Parts: sequence; C-alpha cells; structure tokens
Amino acid sequence: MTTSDDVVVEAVGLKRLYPITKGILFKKKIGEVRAVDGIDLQLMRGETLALVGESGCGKSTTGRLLMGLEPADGGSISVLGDDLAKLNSRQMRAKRRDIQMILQDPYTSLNPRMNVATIVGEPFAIHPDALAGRSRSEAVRELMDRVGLDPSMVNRYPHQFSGGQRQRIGVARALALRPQIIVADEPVSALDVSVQAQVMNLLLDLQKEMGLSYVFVSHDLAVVRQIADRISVMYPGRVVETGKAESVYAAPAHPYTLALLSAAPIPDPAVQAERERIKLSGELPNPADPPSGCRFRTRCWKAQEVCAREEPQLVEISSGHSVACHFPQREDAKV
Amino acid sequence: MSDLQVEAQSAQAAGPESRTVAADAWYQLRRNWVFWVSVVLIVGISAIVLFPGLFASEEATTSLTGGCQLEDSLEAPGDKFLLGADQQGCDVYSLSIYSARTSVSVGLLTAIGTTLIGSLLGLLAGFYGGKSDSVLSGVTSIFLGLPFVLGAVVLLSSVDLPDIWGVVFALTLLSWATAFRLVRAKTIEAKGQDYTLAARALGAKDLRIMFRHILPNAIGPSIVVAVISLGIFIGAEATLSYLGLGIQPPNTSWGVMISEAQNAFFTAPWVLMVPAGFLTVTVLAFILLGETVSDALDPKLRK
Amino acid sequence: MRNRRRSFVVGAVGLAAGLLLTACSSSSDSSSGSDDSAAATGGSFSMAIEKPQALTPTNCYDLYCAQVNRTLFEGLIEFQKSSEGALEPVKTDLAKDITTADDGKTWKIEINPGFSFTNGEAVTAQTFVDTWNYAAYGDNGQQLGFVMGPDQLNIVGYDQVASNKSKKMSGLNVESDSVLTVELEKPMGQSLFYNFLGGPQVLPLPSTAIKDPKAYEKQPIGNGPYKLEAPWTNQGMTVVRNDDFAGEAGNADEIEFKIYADNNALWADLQANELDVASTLPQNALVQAESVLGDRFINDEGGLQYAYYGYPVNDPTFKEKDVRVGLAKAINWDEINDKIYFNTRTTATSFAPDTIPGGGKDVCGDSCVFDGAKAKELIDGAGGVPGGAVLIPQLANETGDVQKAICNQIQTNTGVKCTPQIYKDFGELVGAVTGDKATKGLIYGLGWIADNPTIQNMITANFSSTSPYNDLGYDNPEFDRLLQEGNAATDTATQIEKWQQAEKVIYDDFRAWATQFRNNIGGYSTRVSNVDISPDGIVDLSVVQVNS
Amino acid sequence: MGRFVVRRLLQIIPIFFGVTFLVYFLVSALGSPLDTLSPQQKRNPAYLEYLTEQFNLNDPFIVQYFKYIGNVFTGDLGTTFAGESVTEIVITRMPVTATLAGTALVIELVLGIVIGVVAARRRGKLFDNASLVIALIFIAIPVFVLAFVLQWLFGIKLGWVVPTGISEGWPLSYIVPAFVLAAGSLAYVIRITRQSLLETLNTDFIRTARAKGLPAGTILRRYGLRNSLIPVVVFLGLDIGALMTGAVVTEGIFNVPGIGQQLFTSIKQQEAVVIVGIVTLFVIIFQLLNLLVDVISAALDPRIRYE
Amino acid sequence: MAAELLRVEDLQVEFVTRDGVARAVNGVSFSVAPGETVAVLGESGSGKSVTAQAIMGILDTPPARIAGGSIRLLGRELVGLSEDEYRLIRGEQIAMIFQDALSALNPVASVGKQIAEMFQIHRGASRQDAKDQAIQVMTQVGIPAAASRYDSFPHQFSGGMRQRAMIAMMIALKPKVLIADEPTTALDVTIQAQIIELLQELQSETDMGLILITHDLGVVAEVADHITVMYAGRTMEEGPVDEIYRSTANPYTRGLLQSIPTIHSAEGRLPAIPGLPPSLFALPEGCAFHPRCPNAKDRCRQGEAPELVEVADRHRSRCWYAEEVMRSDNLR
Repeated sequence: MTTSDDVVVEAVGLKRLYPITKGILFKKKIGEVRAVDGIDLQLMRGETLALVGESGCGKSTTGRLLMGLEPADGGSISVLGDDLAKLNSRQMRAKRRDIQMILQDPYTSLNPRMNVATIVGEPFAIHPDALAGRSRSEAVRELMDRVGLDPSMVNRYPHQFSGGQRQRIGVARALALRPQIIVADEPVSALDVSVQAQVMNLLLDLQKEMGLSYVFVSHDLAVVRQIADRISVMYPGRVVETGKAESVYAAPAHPYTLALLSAAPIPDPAVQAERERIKLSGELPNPADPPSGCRFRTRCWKAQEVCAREEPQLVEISSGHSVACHFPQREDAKV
Repeated sequence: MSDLQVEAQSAQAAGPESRTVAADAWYQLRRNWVFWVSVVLIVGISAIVLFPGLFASEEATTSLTGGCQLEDSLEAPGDKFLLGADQQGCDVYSLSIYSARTSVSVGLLTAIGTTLIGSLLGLLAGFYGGKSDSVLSGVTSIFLGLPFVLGAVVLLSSVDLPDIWGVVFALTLLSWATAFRLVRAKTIEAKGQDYTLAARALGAKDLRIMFRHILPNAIGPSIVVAVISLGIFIGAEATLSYLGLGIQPPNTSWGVMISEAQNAFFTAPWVLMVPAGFLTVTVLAFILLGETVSDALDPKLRK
Repeated sequence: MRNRRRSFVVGAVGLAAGLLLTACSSSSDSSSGSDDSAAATGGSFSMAIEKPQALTPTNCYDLYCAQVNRTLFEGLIEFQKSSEGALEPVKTDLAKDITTADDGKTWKIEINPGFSFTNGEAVTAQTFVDTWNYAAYGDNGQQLGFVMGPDQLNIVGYDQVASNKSKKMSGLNVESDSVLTVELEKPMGQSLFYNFLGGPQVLPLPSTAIKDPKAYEKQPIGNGPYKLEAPWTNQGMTVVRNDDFAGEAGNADEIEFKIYADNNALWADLQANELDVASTLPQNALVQAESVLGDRFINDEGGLQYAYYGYPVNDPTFKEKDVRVGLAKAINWDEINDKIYFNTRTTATSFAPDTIPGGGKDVCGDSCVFDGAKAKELIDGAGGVPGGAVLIPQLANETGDVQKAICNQIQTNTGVKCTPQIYKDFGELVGAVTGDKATKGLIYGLGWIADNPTIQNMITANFSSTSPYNDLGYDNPEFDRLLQEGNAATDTATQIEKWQQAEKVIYDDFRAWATQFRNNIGGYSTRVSNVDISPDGIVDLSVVQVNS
Repeated sequence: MGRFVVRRLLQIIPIFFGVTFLVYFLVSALGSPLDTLSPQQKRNPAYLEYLTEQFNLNDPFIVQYFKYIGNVFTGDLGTTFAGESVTEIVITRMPVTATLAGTALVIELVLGIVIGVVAARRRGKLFDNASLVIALIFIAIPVFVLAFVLQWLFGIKLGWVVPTGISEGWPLSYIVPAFVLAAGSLAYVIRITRQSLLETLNTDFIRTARAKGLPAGTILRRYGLRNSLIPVVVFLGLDIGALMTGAVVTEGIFNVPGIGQQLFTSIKQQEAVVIVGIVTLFVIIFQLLNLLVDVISAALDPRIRYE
Repeated sequence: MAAELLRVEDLQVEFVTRDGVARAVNGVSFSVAPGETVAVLGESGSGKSVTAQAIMGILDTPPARIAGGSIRLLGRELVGLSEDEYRLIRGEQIAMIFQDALSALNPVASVGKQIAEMFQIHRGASRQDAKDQAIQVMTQVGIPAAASRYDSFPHQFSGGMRQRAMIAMMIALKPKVLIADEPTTALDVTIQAQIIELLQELQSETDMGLILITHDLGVVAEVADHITVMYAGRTMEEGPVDEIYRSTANPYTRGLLQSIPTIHSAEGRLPAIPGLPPSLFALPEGCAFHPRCPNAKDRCRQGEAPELVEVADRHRSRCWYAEEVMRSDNLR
C-alpha cells in the first residue's frame, strides 16, 4: 500500500456553500446550497480516484475546489503538500503546473476563436519556463502526437474536429505543463460510445506513461470501472461510500451505491433479463434543503426512524472501504 | 438546434472540409443581393470620402475660387449645375460630394468611440461583476434614461468642442451604453464557458482571460452593431444639424446641407433631396451591411 | 424669444420678437383700403401666433401677447399712420385728455367714463394707478415693471416700489374717478410720453388680476373689443366679441388664435387654407409665398426694424475708412434681398424706415452702393485688410444663409477671406467685441427693433457714447451733442432735423451702416379679407372681414 | 414579483438623482439663465432680483440643485421665466404626447409584427428582402425629411388630413405624425419579430408541437409568436422612451401641442428649468416603462422570475 | 407478434445542402408490431433521428426530403401525405418523445395545458374536460399531485418529471406507435431506470409499438425485442435482440458492443473502434465502415457496398464477411 508520502492531494472537511439571498435593498442570506458539505479525500501518487454520483451531488464542484478554481468555504486542500488556501496568486499560478484539468464538454471547453496551436500552446504562453528549451511549436507537435492527433492539424480550429478529437485537444492542453495530477470532470460523458472507449484508453495510457494521478469525476459507474483504483460515491454534498474499486463493485455497502450499480444497464439481454434491479423512487433532494439525518433516507427502502434523526458517519467496514449508513449492505449483496 | 441539425453537422464535422462560422456566413452572404448592393454602395461612398476630387471639383463649392455666385441661387438642375444649385448658388452635387467626408467621419468616429468605450467597460463590468458591475450598469441606465435629443442638446450647448469633435463627443457619450450592454452580456456568457474555466485552470491572469479569451468571443455582435450604428450616427448628425446643434459652418455635412435646404424645399426640392439622397443611401448601405452580416452570422437562424 | 430684441437682425426671419412699446395700432385706420363698403360683420377666423410667454399685459414681452391683447384691451394711446405714412401716437376712445402744465414734468390723464372690464368692473383712474404700482413692485416679478422706471417713464417713487420698500409710487395720484396725475423725475416731451403710453404694459388691469395673478393669467379679463371666454391653452385661445365694449366694435364674432411652435407648420396650414391670418411666414415659405397666395401674400415695406453692421472701434483691422467702406461696398444687398430673403426686406440707406417721422432718407450715399470693383480698389488702396480675413457673426439659432451669402460676396469681390463665426447667444457675441479678448476682424452686426417710432430710438442705444448697448464703442462728441439737442427740442420739426444730422455723423464716420429694413410679411386665407400688418408687426384684427 | 417591483422602484431613485444632477449640472454649465436675457430685459433690476430669488441663483450650484429637487418632490417642477408652472405645462401637454406616442406604438406593433411574421415565414424570399430594405429606408431617411415629405403629400397635395395641429382629433390628426414617429422604429420591430420568430421556429418545442399534430396556425400563434414576442415587448418598452423624444422633432413639424413641442421651444429659448423638468419627467417615465416591460416579460415568460 | 403496425421500407432521406446531397438515411427498413420494441441504434450522425422524424413527417423540408421508400402505418402509406392529413395522424396514431424534454416543451405554456391541448385539438374536448383527462394522464405517468402541478411550467419540473410530462403528452391519445428518441440520455442513471420502466409499463398496458432511438446498448439490451444498427445512414445489421447480442454478424455492431464499459467488465483498456464516422458527403468507397473495420479486406475497400444479407432467421447483416464474423468468437 502507499505511504503517506505518496499522498498528492488531500482534502479535509471540504465545504462549498452557495448563499441564497433575499432582500430589497440589502441582500441578506436566508439560506445556502450546501453543494459540498464536509468531505474528505485523499489522492495517492499514480492512482485514480473516482468521484461518482448523479448530477447535483457536488462532484464537479469538488473537482473545481481541488483545482483552486473556487474558494472552499471550509476545510482544507493540500496539493503536493501545499495548502491551497495559503498560496498567493503567483504561487497559485505556479501550482497550476502540478495540477491540471480536463473538462466535460469538448464543444465549449475550447475557445472557438483560437486554433489548436494556440490552444495547446497557451499553457506555454502562461508558463514560458515549461517549454524547457523546446520551441513552442515543437512542444505543441509533441503533445498532439502524444494524444493521437495528427500534428499537421495544428492550424485548424476546434469546430473542424469531432468530439473525440476535441477531447484529445483538451487532454493535450492539460498535459502541456507536465502536471502530476489531473482532475478529469466527466471527460467522456459527452462522447459517443465508440469514441468514449478511445478517450478512456488514451487516459489509461497516459497515466501509465507519465505516472499521472487522476481525480476522475463521473456519473457513470461503468466507465469508472475501467479506470478507478478507488471510488467515492457522493450523494448531495456528502461522500456516502468510499473504497477500493474492486471492493465497492464487489460488495457495495451503501444502498445508494447498490441502486446506482443496479440501475446501470448491462448490454446483454441475457444478463438483463435475469437481473433483479433496484429501482429508486423519487429524485435527488434539494441541496438547499436536504432531509434531516441521512440524506438518502427519502429514497431508501431500508430507511428507519433513526435515519431521519441521525446522520450516519463514514465508518470503515473493511480495509479502506468506508460507508455512511446506519444499515450497510452485507458483503454478499450481488448486483 | 434540433438533433437533426446536430446529426448533419457532426457528420460534417468529421470531415476536414467543415467550415468556420465566418465561412458559413460568407457563403450565405455571397448569394444575398442585398449584401452586394450594400457593399457596392459602401465602396462608392468610401471612394467619395477618400477622393472627392475624382467626383467633383472643389472650386464649385467655394466663392474664393469662383463658385457659389448668389446670382445662381436655386438654379434648377441642368447644364450649368448637374443637380442644381443651392440658395447660395453653390453646386449641390459638388457640395454633397465634399460634405461626405464630414458626415461619414462623424459616423465612423462615433462608431469607433462607442464600440471602444462600450466594449471596454462592458468587458470589465461583465468580467468582474459585483460592485463595479452595479456601478457601471447604473451609470448605463442613467445614459439610457437620458433621451437622445435632449442629451445632445444639453451636451452640445454646454461643451465647447470644435467642429465635428463636439458632435462625435456628444453622440459617443449618449450611445456607448448600447455597446456596453451587448458586450457585458456576451462577456458574462463567455465567462461561464468552459474554455474560460480551462484558461483559469492553466493559471492565466485576468487580463489574458479578458483580452485573449473573452473579448474575441464577445466583441462580434458589437462590431456588427457598430456597422449599423455607423449609419444611424450619420443620420443622427443630420438631425442635430436640423435642430441647429450639429456641425457648424463653415464646416459642411449632409445634415447641414439638408438643414439649410429646408428654406426652399417646395420650390427647389433638389437642394434638400440631393444631400438627403446621399445621406439616406449611405445610412442605408451601412445598415444593410450590418443587418445582412448579422443575419448571416447568427447560428440560431441557420438552416 | 428673450434675446431677440436686438438680435433679430442678420439672419432670423422667423417670428420677429416683440414690438412691445407700440403694440396698439389704429383701429380706426380707415386708410387701409377696405374696398367693400358694406363692411361685413360676423363670422369667425383664425390667426397664427407663437405661444406667448404670458398674456397678462404687465408680463407681455412678445409680439404674440401684444397681438392678442390688442383685441382684449383698450389702452390710452394707439398708433395711427399719418398722411405721410409714418406712425404717430394718438389718444384712444378711452383717453379723454392727456396734458401737461409744466413742460412735461407732471402729466394729467383724464379718461372717458363708461368703459368697464368684461367682468363688470369699471375702468377708472384708480385702475391705472393700481395696475402701474402692481407692475413696478419688485416682488410681483412683473417683467415689464421697468417701464415705470429710469430711462423710461421714470415715475417719481419707482425706486421705492421696485425695491419693495413701498407699495405705491408717490408720483401717481388719483384726482377723481376719471383723472389721475403722473409725476415724472425728468420732464418729457409729449410725443415721447405718448409713445410710452402706447405699450401693453401700461394697459389697465382689473383688481382680480392683482389679487390672484395666477388665475388671471389663465383667462385674462380685459376692457377691449373682444373677450376670452375660456382659459387659454397650449393650442391657443379663442376671443369673442365683447358686446358691451364702449368703443368701436370688431367685425368678426370670434377670433381663434392658434399657437404654432414651428412656423413651418403654420405655413402648411396656411397653404391648406386651414389658417386664416398669419403675420409671419417661415423662411421656406418666402420663396413660394407669392405664387401660392397670390395677392393674399402680405409683403409690406417699412417694418420698424433694421439690421446693421459695424466695425468695433478698438479693432485695428478696421482702422482705415477705405477698408470699412470697401467691405460695405462689396456686399450686394439687393441681390441678397432677392435671393436669400425673396424680396421680403428692403435695402436701407439710413437707420429709420419711412414709417418713422423723418425716416426713409438716403443718408448713406455712395458708401452703401454696391460696387465690387470699387470695393476691391478701396481695400487694396488702403493696403488690404490687416490679417487678410474678416468674420461675420452668426447666432446659434440662425440659419446662417445671409452670413454665407455676405461672405461669398466679400470673397468673390475682394478676395478677402470671410467666414461666418457662430456665437452661442447674444451675450457671447457682445463679449466678442467688447471684452479684453475682442476677436480681431469681426464685423459686428445686429439689429434693432424700435421701441417707438422715432429716429432717436433707432440710433441712441447703439451709438450714443453713454449708452450701455453701444457695443462698437462708437464715441463721437458731435453725434452725442446733436442727439441731445434733438431730444431737448420742443418743436417736432427741429427735433427730427437734429436727429437726422446725428444719423449723418454715423455714416460720415462709417463705423456702422444699416443694411436692411425688415418688411412685414404674412398672408391670409381665401375666407378673410382686409388683412393688413401695421409697421409694428401687429395685425388690426378688428377690421378683418370674414367673407360670406 | 412584488419585491422585485419594489426593488426596481427603489433603484429608480439613484438613477433619478443621477440624471437630474447630470442635466442640471450641464444646463447650469451653460451659464446663469440671466445671461440669456436681452439687455432691455435686464433694464429691470427688480425683475432680475425676482428671478435670482426664484431660481436660487445666488446659492452655490449644489444648493440650487437640492432646492430644485426638493421642489420636485412636492410636485413642483419649477416655473418658466414668465411664471408659468412647468408642472402644469407637463400636465396639459403630456396627454397629447401620450396619444401620439401611443398611436405610433400601435402602428409599430401592428405593422411591425405582421410584416415581421410574414418576412420570417418567407425568409430569404422577395418579401423578406423587400420589407427589410423598405423598412431600413425609413430608418435611413432623416425623420424631419420624412415628416416634410409626408406632410406635403397628405396634408397639402392630397389634402387627406389637416397638415398640422390636432384640430381634427384622434385619429385623423395623429395618424401622419404618428407614422413619422413610428417609421424609424418600425424596421426594428420587423427585424426583431422576424429574427425572434425564426429562432423560435427552430426550437425543439416547435418540433414537439408538430409531433403532437397541432395545426400550423396554432403552432405559429400559440407556440411561435408567444415565445418570440418577449424581445419585441422589451424593444417596444424601451422604444416608448425614444418615441417621446422623437416627438421633439415630429411635434414641432406637425405643430402637435405635446411635451416634445414644448421641449423644442424650450431648447430654442434655452429655458433651463423647463428642460430639466421635462427631462426629469421623461427619466421617471422611462424607468417606469422599463419596469413595466420587465413585468410584462415575466407575464409572457414564466421562466423569468424576479427575485 | 400479431399484425404489423408500422412498416418502413427502403426509406431514403436526403439533405440537399450547398455541399451537395447527403444521404442521411439510405435504404432503411424495419417494422413494428403491437407490443414490440424496436431499437434503432447508432452513433451521432448515423441517421437514426432523421429516420424517426421522417416517420413522424416532421423533417425540416427543405433541406431534408424523403427521396424514396415507404412508411406504412396500419397499411396506410404516409409518404406523400399532405400536411393536413399527416397532422391528424401525429399524436393520434403515432407520437414521439424527445431527448431533451426541457427544450422540447413550450417554456411559456403550463405543462398541464400542453397535455390538455392534445384532447382539445384532436378530440375537440372542452377545456375542463381536457384538463381532467390531462390530469389523469399525468397521474398515469407517475407525476405526483398531478392536479396541483397542472399549472406548473416546464422549468419548474425536474428532469425526470419533465420527461414524464413529455410522455404523458405523447401517450395521451393512446397512439399505436410511440417513437422515443434518446428518451433517457439526458437523465441520471436512477431516473433513467424509472423512465425505461415507465415506458415498458405503458407499452404492456396499451400494446403499442415502441421505436427506441438510442446509442445506449445497455438500454437496448434491457427493453428491445428487435434491433436495427445504423451506420452512416445505412442499416448495418438488424435482428432480434438476443440474436444480435449473442451472435453478432457485423464488425461494427461487434465494435460497439466491445467498446462499452460495464460494471462487470475488467479494469483497463477496452477494444475501441478506431477512427471516426465518415462525412455523409464523402462516404468511403465500398463498405462505408471499412476504414474503421478490423476485418476489412480488399473487397470491402472498393466497388459496391455489401447488401444486407440474412444470416439467420430475421437476422440480417451488411457485411461481405457476415458469416465469418458471426462464427468468430463473440465477446459475450
């Protein structure tokens, strides 16, 4: 197992609250959306941590908090040993060379007015020392090559590429500064299935070659399965289950994880026909007004009176596998 | 956009020949006769503005060199004066040609001024939001709340600026708010786009994000609007001249000519109709250009 | 139209400003040549006016209220054309006698009984005393109260009232219901005193006007041939015949005054026969007025206004008289009159038109005769115009046609560069010639609207060395002396002669010359006849006949 | 919504102060109103003193401004030199301008939307291009030229209407000036309607409506128009402000005794108090109209929720 | 399976654009029987949505037009029907739900009214009557407190509820055939499952035919009876769902199936289909899929495209080597 020296990102008690204001002349806060409500994360060198959950659960916000793109309202984040909150803006910029991001929508994440050379070369414009003696166009061509794009296409504009190619451009841009950590926010969810696999393979290859650590944000447990070493399942603002991937897939302990796995369709009619699937009723609670106690209780078939009263805390149920539930699933649950 | 279009487009996107927005627009414009009419007109007007000597003789516009004899007052169009003479006996055609520069300059300078000021402030307000946005937007409401003619009257009577600069100043001050709103809205839109987020993730400074990423994406519509306003401003100058507030003699502009021509409108309509014609055609050319270009550029309307 | 008083001049052909002090012209003027002997009465017609600032006579500062008040009020003096065509002040039906026993220091005014306001209140001596005290009282804020004060009537005790120290001028006394006496600070000749009594600001006001001026202003009550039956509005007002009027009654039953903000609108209505009488026309109508209206176009010479140009004394540009005369001779006023004004002005050869007693003579002579070649010769002979360029002033609200034409002619004929120079308002223009930073090469030009029909009034303000309005800085002791001698003369003929001599002095110096007199122009519809504009710009509406 | 309205009303306050201060400042920069008096008027020291008192001319500028504003809050917009109440001028003239602007608005609305809809349905065809060019010609012709030409044509040449004034009442006396007033904005209404309708017709919910089997007319009215009218309403709301100022020229030429004509006269006479008074009023009306536009937009589009 | 409800035969849809004519749909055939679910599968740009819109008669014409083939609904030919006639069929006999319910619902009309409209326009129901029926349908599709949500607007609904409302609107008149165009793509997994279940329930209640347009092979596996796989406007393979999954006879289908990650698949790389779908304006010679095909041989690269050949009962594939592919080891 990894030692604590190998922790590249650590978040403790992370919070992000968006105030809800009201008022005629002077706005006063009447409440808040608790987008991220006290979560702990650890990312080890070279591993992939997947943040999984449905839209609105706070997983993307967490990604942006880790990137320092939004200020945390509570808790701390340390990236390679530096507390993000304590960095000034110059240091923060320097930190960008260590931690980078791949965004979900390949159509909006590339500036339509810039050609590929400019987009992929922009990191070097911002951090000229990252060129390390190469010319910028050399560096850009290298990156293009590495992500599987024809370097001769550097003068084209984003709209001249397909979704998968655009996502590769986004990956190239993120790699330019040779970061150690990449936060990938739903990198393949906007892509067609066939292309999805191409991009996932690219990410896997890159990780192997460059020893990258990924925080992989996704709603799709099937995709996550391919890449994750560890998984944290989120339910509005909270991590409800976290553990090694094999362990979570093999023995999901939280009813929500169970339901997510169960809802994921399996492209095999034979298997589908036999599966006993758990269908959750209702929808995600409003994060501005979460249910008392366990937030999942409103949709949980196991919910009892204690769930409304007491919020369950993450409890380790096996090595490295924790769950926040009053009635965790037993080992033998099958999906 | 319908899925149908997405399908058609993504199918195209795969091919190397897929087009830029500009290329698409150009394709559409190429087949639009209105666009070509406006282009031809603008080329003609530009030639008149830059080289009036090619079209008319300056001598016919001043009494120092033999033009403008009072005895020719209100001479009808004919051999001596192609499009007639005005009350002072000046050749209306030559005068219109030599007035073009002032009128177009007012339009051009005002369009540039409003776009620069409006865009810059709009960019700042949209990007930084919060207090600076509230203050700037408040100031904008004040200017938008100030009726145009009134504002111009008050400004032009209280600010003593020479010739066309006064008019340009007043028009700019009263019109920058439109560009401001447009750019601000576009900035807010662009600011929320992922590519801006990506730039921030790379550690780009605010200035870089504003000018390299947001501005190029936010300025488009305001440039189209600037083309349209260029025409509108030329017309506005004429209105101010009509109210006796615009360009002052000895400078001359179409507005000044029209204003002076009112005297003889019913008996010598050419004195009014010729500069009014030049003015109308010029204004129309710019508006048509702006309208057709903006129509062609609007992806939401594309089939 | 506040500042138009002297500035109508050069370009403005729009509604001329108020000829106030001569507001009433003769209602008994039989010389106006009404050819239908069977004077038709009855009917109604409309007349165009601009919106008056106020109708209350003591606030009546423009031609339009003067025109309306002409129908609503009967004063003490009105003007009539003499046999020579000059305007002279004469007593109205209301005034029985106006006399002085001490060479003009104290005046006794006796009025005829039987006149009353349309609300029934009788017009008595007390009425006049109250009205005039009211007008003079500072806090009442009446614009024309100054007529009782210095340089004007100069009634004893005015200062006290104007400064709110007293409510009553000690020089005004009621002798009886029909007699009042007026004591002046300085003696005044009869014709001048009569002239002052001809203005609307001395018209009688009923007591309600003084008690509630605001309500009164909305619907003034007068003592004239017509009365206002409803409050006036922004669209205008309608007056109907006052059947109780003791004087000569008006012809029409009803007169509607339509308010126009823009003369062009007025012209449009006149052409469409929607408007019956107009005593002004917009510039753009002049060119076609005659062809459109035919003999219904009024274009009468002899308006009591002149335009002039002058050379500021302290400007070395105009040191040489040959330069001054040369520039004057370079301008063809007849042609300007023809092409720019369409013959609605008359080229002037003196400062007084022939409608003023002693006016209409050629005082200028050769200097005012256009001769381009001679002009150039004179200027070149004098070594050219220092600086080589001159400026012609133009007020911001003028169209500038004349200035352009003048400059074109100066440039064509003499080669001296000439540019119109625009001034925001009257004050700025005066500043440009009188201040320390006087503009070099500026040919000063304004105009004058007569306060009363005398040569003295036409030349004193602009050229007397003691006048605060002598912007040119003209200072010739000879001129001052002749003017004073004329003022003091008791005999009218001597008086006129002295004034004419003074006028001649100005032309000899050629510091200034009158360029044009403004004609009174207007028109009327096919529905009315016997429309005539008096030299002071007022139409006598009582005699207008509505065609049946 | 109620809160929103209150907040917007409160927002008008700083704008009101901003604009009035700006205008008052600029007008004051013109110099003392007494400067515009002719020398003969200045002969009356009592009158000058009265004016000085009346307009607080001896006070520092800022004091003058607040005294003026103080009066404005009591409904007193000041008086003219002749002592006429500006408030009264406004009250008597406003209905005329409102009628004129209202008529213009109706012309814009009806012609603009009808032509805009037809142009959208025939996008790129002759009607579309022709309506564009013709509408834009109306923008391009200076309003006073158009006014003269139409006045001459309908008032004098054809004699269908009285060339000027409002003697024939509504609608005969208002129709030509209202058209002149509306002409400039008409093109915008056409363009916005057309553009917005085209956008709407390209949206997914129109396709849904077709899939539902709704008749084409119903789709256009219930789905297309209702959704496209929002930008039109926003434009028209702002345009009322423009119409009222546009009235300065139009009312002058057609001799319509409205507020614009008063302004025309006051501008010529540099009567500062009237100008400031009317601008103040326009600003308030303009702001209230903006508010109204927001409220109407919210009514048309339930997605817009203020506060 | 009883009689056919809908039969699409050799459907051809062209897009006439300035770049030339694109065959968005090129000879697609399939049929739907009562209670049957036919899945039309393919990547973006494969022509599946165009097929759906062609069936509904809501293609944007121009630039699209039906260039050939026939669409028969209960034996009645729909191609060439006038707009007025077609309109009466839409919503009544055949209806369609869309991917993004938020943009597919009129934002300014209340959800309830948009549903009630169906009864008013097609059935001439009174306002009140339509409302009652609409509320009933809303309840039927599982919108809680339907009566009180009748006046709510689409933006006030959650994603799942909006899709339910959409379904309610489209099944209101109990159409014979319902086309669902990517009905769950925009939704979260747990909601997806709810919607799929709802569609299945409705189908079993009314015995309607369901055409499911999707790119999600997982969903297909769950609900479809019959599959049509499209690529570049053509049917690549079609057949009963089990047959397709068990013995794939087309390399494209196989590529798709293999590239899908599942919760049961192993960690690490998946065999992805290399390359990109071709432009419809520049289809490769020969088999359109050959540039991406691992099995491509010379024959595939030139000459005629392969025909759709029957490889088993009701199972057809467009591949020169269909039998070979079928025989080779299947992934699952």
